[in-house]
Amino acid sequence: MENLADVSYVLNTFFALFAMVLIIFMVPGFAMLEAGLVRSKNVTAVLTVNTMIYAVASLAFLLVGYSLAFGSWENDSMSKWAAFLFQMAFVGKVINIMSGGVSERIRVLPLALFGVIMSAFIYPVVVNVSWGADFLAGTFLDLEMYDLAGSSVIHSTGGWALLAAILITGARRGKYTKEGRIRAIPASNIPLVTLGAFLLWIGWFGFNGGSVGSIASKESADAVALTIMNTNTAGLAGALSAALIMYIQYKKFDITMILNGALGGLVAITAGPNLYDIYTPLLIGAIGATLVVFAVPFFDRLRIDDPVGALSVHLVNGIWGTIAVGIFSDKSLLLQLKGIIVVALFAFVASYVVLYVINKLIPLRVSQEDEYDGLDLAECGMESYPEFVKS
Amino acid sequence: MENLADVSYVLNTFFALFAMVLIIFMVPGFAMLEAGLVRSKNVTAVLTVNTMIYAVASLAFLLVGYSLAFGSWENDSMSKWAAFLFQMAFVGKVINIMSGGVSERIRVLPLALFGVIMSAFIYPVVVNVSWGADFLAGTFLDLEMYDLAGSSVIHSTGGWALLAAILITGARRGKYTKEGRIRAIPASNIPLVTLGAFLLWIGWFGFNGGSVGSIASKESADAVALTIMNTNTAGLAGALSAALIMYIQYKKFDITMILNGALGGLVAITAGPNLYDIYTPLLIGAIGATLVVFAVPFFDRLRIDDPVGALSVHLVNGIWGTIAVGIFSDKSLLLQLKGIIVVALFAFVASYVVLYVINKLIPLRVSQEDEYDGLDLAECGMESYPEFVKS
Amino acid sequence: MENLADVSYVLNTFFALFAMVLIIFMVPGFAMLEAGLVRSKNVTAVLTVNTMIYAVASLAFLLVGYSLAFGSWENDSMSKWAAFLFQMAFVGKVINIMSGGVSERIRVLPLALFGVIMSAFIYPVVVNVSWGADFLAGTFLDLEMYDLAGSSVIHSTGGWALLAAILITGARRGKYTKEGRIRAIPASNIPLVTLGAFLLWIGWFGFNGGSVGSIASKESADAVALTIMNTNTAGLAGALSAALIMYIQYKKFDITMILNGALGGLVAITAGPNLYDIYTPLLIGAIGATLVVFAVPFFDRLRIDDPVGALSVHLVNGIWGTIAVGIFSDKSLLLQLKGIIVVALFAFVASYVVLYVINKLIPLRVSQEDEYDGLDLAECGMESYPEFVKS
Amino acid sequence: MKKIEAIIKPFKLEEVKEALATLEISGMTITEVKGYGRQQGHTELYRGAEYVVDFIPKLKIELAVTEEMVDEVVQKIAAAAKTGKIGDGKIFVSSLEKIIRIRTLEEDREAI
Amino acid sequence: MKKIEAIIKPFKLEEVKEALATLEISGMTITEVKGYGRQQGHTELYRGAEYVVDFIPKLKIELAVTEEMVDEVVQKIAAAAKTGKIGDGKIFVSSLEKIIRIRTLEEDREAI
Amino acid sequence: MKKIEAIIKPFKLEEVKEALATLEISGMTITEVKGYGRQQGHTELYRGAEYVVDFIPKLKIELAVTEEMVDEVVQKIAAAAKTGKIGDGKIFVSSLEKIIRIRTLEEDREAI
Ligand SMILES: Nc1ncnc2c1ncn2[C@@H]1O[C@H](COP(=O)(O)OP(=O)(O)O)[C@@H](O)[C@H]1O
Ligand SMILES: Nc1ncnc2c1ncn2[C@@H]1O[C@H](COP(=O)(O)OP(=O)(O)O)[C@@H](O)[C@H]1O
Ligand SMILES: Nc1ncnc2c1ncn2[C@@H]1O[C@H](COP(=O)(O)OP(=O)(O)O)[C@@H](O)[C@H]1O
Repeated sequence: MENLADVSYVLNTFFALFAMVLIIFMVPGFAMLEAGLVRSKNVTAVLTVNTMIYAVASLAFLLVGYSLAFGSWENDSMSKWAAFLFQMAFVGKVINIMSGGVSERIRVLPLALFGVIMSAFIYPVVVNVSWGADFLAGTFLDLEMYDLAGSSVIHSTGGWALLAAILITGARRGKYTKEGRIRAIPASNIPLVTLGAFLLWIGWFGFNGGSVGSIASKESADAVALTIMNTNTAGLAGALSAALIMYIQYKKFDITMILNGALGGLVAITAGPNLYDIYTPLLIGAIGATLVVFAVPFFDRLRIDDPVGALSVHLVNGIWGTIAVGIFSDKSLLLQLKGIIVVALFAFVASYVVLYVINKLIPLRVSQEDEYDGLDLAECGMESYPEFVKS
Repeated sequence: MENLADVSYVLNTFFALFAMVLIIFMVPGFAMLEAGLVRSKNVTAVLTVNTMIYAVASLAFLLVGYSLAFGSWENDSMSKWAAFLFQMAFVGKVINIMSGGVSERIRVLPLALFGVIMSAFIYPVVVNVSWGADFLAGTFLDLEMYDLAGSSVIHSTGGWALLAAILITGARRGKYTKEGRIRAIPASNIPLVTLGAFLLWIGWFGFNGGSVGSIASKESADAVALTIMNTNTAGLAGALSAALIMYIQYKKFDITMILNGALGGLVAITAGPNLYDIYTPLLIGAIGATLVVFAVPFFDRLRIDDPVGALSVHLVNGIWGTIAVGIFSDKSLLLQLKGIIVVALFAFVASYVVLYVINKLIPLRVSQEDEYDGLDLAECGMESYPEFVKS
Repeated sequence: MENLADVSYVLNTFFALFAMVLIIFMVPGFAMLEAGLVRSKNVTAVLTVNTMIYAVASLAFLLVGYSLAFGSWENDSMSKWAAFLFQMAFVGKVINIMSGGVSERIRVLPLALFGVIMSAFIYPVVVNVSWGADFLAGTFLDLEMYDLAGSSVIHSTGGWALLAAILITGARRGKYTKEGRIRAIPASNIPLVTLGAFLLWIGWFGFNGGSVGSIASKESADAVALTIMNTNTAGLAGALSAALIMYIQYKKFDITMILNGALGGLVAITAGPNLYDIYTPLLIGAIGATLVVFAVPFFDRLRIDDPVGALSVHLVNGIWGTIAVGIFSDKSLLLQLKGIIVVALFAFVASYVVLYVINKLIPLRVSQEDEYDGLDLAECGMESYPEFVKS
Repeated sequence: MKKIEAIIKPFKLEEVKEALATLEISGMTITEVKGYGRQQGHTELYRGAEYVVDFIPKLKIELAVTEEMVDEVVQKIAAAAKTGKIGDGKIFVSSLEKIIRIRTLEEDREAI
Repeated sequence: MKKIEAIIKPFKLEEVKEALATLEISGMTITEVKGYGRQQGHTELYRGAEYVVDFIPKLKIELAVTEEMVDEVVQKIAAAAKTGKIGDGKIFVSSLEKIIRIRTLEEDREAI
Repeated sequence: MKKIEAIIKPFKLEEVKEALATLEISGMTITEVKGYGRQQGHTELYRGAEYVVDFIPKLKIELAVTEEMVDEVVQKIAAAAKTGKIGDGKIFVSSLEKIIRIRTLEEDREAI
């Protein structure tokens, strides 16, 4: 190496690769979380969807989306390939957020198609105006919100797409009875849920830590470390708060809610983990978990059927996290609110239109019989646990 | 970056974050290991305990324990947040060690309470006198043993707490029959056990490698690499030795024992992986595994019921590893023995007293009926695999 | 740190350790993949085999193989321990490739014995003439092919050993009926298959990225990042291509084939991920997946019974990846072909002879009754999921 | 006393249970079984090979009833379990010589 | 010959087995079943919603015995399986026309 | 009509099915059960302790047939399921009073 600038370049490249690898752990993370949360007859289909999303979303981003988002591949501070990989690792997550919430009824093919459009166009546009080339710079629609690692850009975008998808596909049959009762449809495999949640949690360190953009100075190193620390703290506070609320209500420790609380805290901190002191994340995470705990039954009352709680975790806390920056840092609350609204309008409308059109061409939803028998047979022809006798 | 000192700071911060991330993989690692080792009716409870421990222990350490252990947050050689995160990653492990061994009968709430006290006070005191601010420096009780990554500080401390917990809560019903027979209670999910053990193994690289404290010089880099190499070698030797002993005894390869042998070797090397040449760990690991293989039935004969073998792995090998430093390096064996005794006295007595008091306020143990039906229903209201027919 | 050379040394050491850790994730990766693909009565045995391989192969490489392969432990560009660890992480993979394909009928003990010989002698010789000390340098047999991370050295070597093993042990009973029908023997646990495949995928980043050998300059950092990017792209293209082919043929998304397609793409890119532009891997991966999709039924028609598809993934694509370097880069196709042939001859013949001799001493294959009851009972005395009722 | 055994399609359990509730029958025992019959099994796919799974999951409902209720119960079950498509299942009636309620040691009619 | 079917609480199996051993009965067949009856199912929790699982795991023991042993066997089972709490289960006795031991083709008494 | 219940070793299912196919019997119901009998359970190992699993997995085949077919069916099953080793299982024959095909409400002979 010839000089300190090279050292920075190398360190930033290495760190971006490290962060990217952590984020890729979110691929099995989402897959295991969702495979654990659905009924065993839909597990193979969920795993297939997760795998297909990683494939099509990343490829679409490579071929189209990345250029659209950032204008150019050039990069001075690190290898341009590392910079790409880091951003590529994000894109599948947006669609994972959405696919999880329409599990147990949506077909693989139209979902993959939506994944292509989402990662080639919709998400890149959101990135463009927030983190990227910013083609709207100077216009009224320009996003000036602060959103370090994507409470809005990633999580709300995915969440709005999910809301559109649920409105179009409808609830799982049997979830809401004619008499108006809400039926619980329990998770089939709690160890997988837990494994998935912790893989996501670990991925988040790369997601948020890497979003600082550089580690190659004392200040950057401090910012990265603080970001990871605050990220973790919000997750911890989320888990604990959800546990306490559930225990007070039911005298039971509902692990699926505890883990969703942790994820809610993680989403909420994501907009500004580098902006807070080390205690604020406790509050942000606790509020995030509280929102999850109350949003889950709220959406059920609206008959918006979300088997994995993705709306409560990602959409609600994406919004909350973006607001929190306006409250707990010196960023303008107004610009944060404007960002939330613009993302909401664009992501929801674009997703709705695209899904609506796809649905006309290739129905999103499986037939009633296939839904009863499970998507594993209908979509994949393969049972997830063929040898275990099921009840 | 402005000078080489900054490069060191950045490298050490990055390396500490890398090590910390590896250690966090031990959270799902312990969770999967224990979820696999218990009966399916207690799986959700075990997962909940593991999640709660990560939350409460880390938060208690953040708010109280870290300052108690180290006196100050300041740090010159790396970002203070990274230094904290690395240490925080340890604390939950101490309690995981303990919680695993009282699985299938202990309630979540009192265990979480104990977790708070352990990580806010008991463990920080042990750290204080060994790695930390050392408030006993110069006194008779000062710990001058060498314990790089915690054979005593982590593993024995957790092991003594576990012994206290088992003495207070007693064995699982049905484990020891009235006629004096020891009943085997087989693991419910061997793939999870294996996955968990390997996640722990990988976490150990961060645990021990990171404990070197710096990577930012040729010598440090060598020390880190040697540490990781020797750590791994001891694990390998442990696995192989356990396999051979079991095969000779039973003509069968008992995977749970092989994995426990590996973990025993890993615990044993932890006190001084940087002190040995590359062959000594073969011996240390092999002895570690042998101790595990004989300790498991030994504890059973004493009717000390430890469903996951944590006493044999962590306590026995924590002691053995600390002694090994006195035998295979130039450190004083006497000081090592003194360290073992002081940690034993303090950790066991403090844990016993705290657990005893908690037990009076909130019984540690579930009712007989709840134990029969499984802790999943009693404590979490949620089955781990509700759809699989169980026998 | 004293100068920039030290910084290089530290960075290369750190990066090698990072890469090595990723590769170690392939240990649970292979274990979960294979445990998911076999029937539940053989799951414990498969996990045991994977664990034993990691232990014996790594130890044999430490004690014998590494010196044989590289001649000397000395290293200037990074800590020699890190260099060793990185290479050690490879060796178990060669045997994992082989063991997976003879699952459900091969005994643990003779397989472990073969693992010792493979990693102490056969594989080190292949490494010696390709990446290592090169004792054949200048002779006709010298391997001058380009094989960055082992399409031939690792994957073909393992694949040829597997072919030898299958020829000697034969197919699983019941796989091919007397009337000539090929019976499908479905995977028992699809979530494990998916988890395992993604752990392998992540491990591949370390495998290929680390094989660049240095990260400590702008050019090296770029090469590492490009390598990881192209590796990932080939995996993505493999997954997508397999999905499309299966969908066109069966109107179903066969997740086991999609994942095998991804792995096939990853194997194929491994010989030269640093040599291509960012689009070529799309083609290499797509062809790799196509080869897998057609090789799987092809081997079945030859009654070569490979329960996990290892021949199709590793052998076929090991060859294809080595050829691809000759086609898509400026390396000589002829030398690539020569490399393929030399590896084939040496690896197949050596493995066949060793396995043949072992088979005479300790039969590789379990008895008919043990095969029917499952290897878990016969070899390990332990069921994988004892509580789940099986059909 | 009679024993009624009905093999039904699993997703009909809820409806059968409700139908029986109208007769104030509140006790029964359910077993997961696999059926083989005129109904063709479904095709599954495994690594590029299709194959037929010819045993189809069914539920067996076992029910002890008094003589006079048999016909009504059988009718109700048949009506509730019917889809009209192949594979709806069968109902078998046989005779029981004795019933004991373990908790109280009551016998026969009192034990149902 | 008679067939005895007993639906019991799963954790009583060991005791029932031991009780039968005193009668030198060493053969039986066990099935995992789900029971529905007076005993209320338990409440489970899922993501903030409580719900009732109304089928309760039970074991069914099937036992072929000679006529003269029926009463004794039924008594032993009932005694061993009894907790006195709701949900203890039922015992059904019916008649068997023939028993064959597959291994030897012995019939009836010899086949038990 | 008669009901034949056969407890067999699981791996004999395929052969029994084929044997019955020769009699053009195409309907049956299978249950996973556990058997306890003369056949000793196998020994398992768990963390250095051996123990005996004394319930052995078996399959129960249930089959409704007409009177005149009983003997032939029983013979075929016994022949196909026989290994000659302990644990081959039993066949029980009992009487059925009524059979209903749910799909068509056909009864008895027509319903088989
Ligand atoms: N002879 C039989 N004995 C016992 N069970 C039978 C018999 N025939 C059919 N069954 C059971 O009834 C189920 C449905 O039978 P099937 O022939 O598929 O359709 P259907 O009842 O509409 O005629 C089968 O899956 C099997 O469980
Ligand atoms: N009429 C019936 N036919 C068949 N099985 C029954 C019947 N009634 C009860 N059972 C079985 O007996 C079990 C216990 O019955 P339940 O009414 O809960 O309590 P108890 O036996 O104490 O009266 C049920 O779970 C069910 O399996
Ligand atoms: N008296 C019985 N009642 C019901 N089932 C029985 C009886 N005796 C044996 N069985 C069943 O038959 C199976 C085989 O019996 P076993 O005594 O092991 O061997 P065999 O049939 O060769 O005499 C047992 O596993 C059990 O399921």
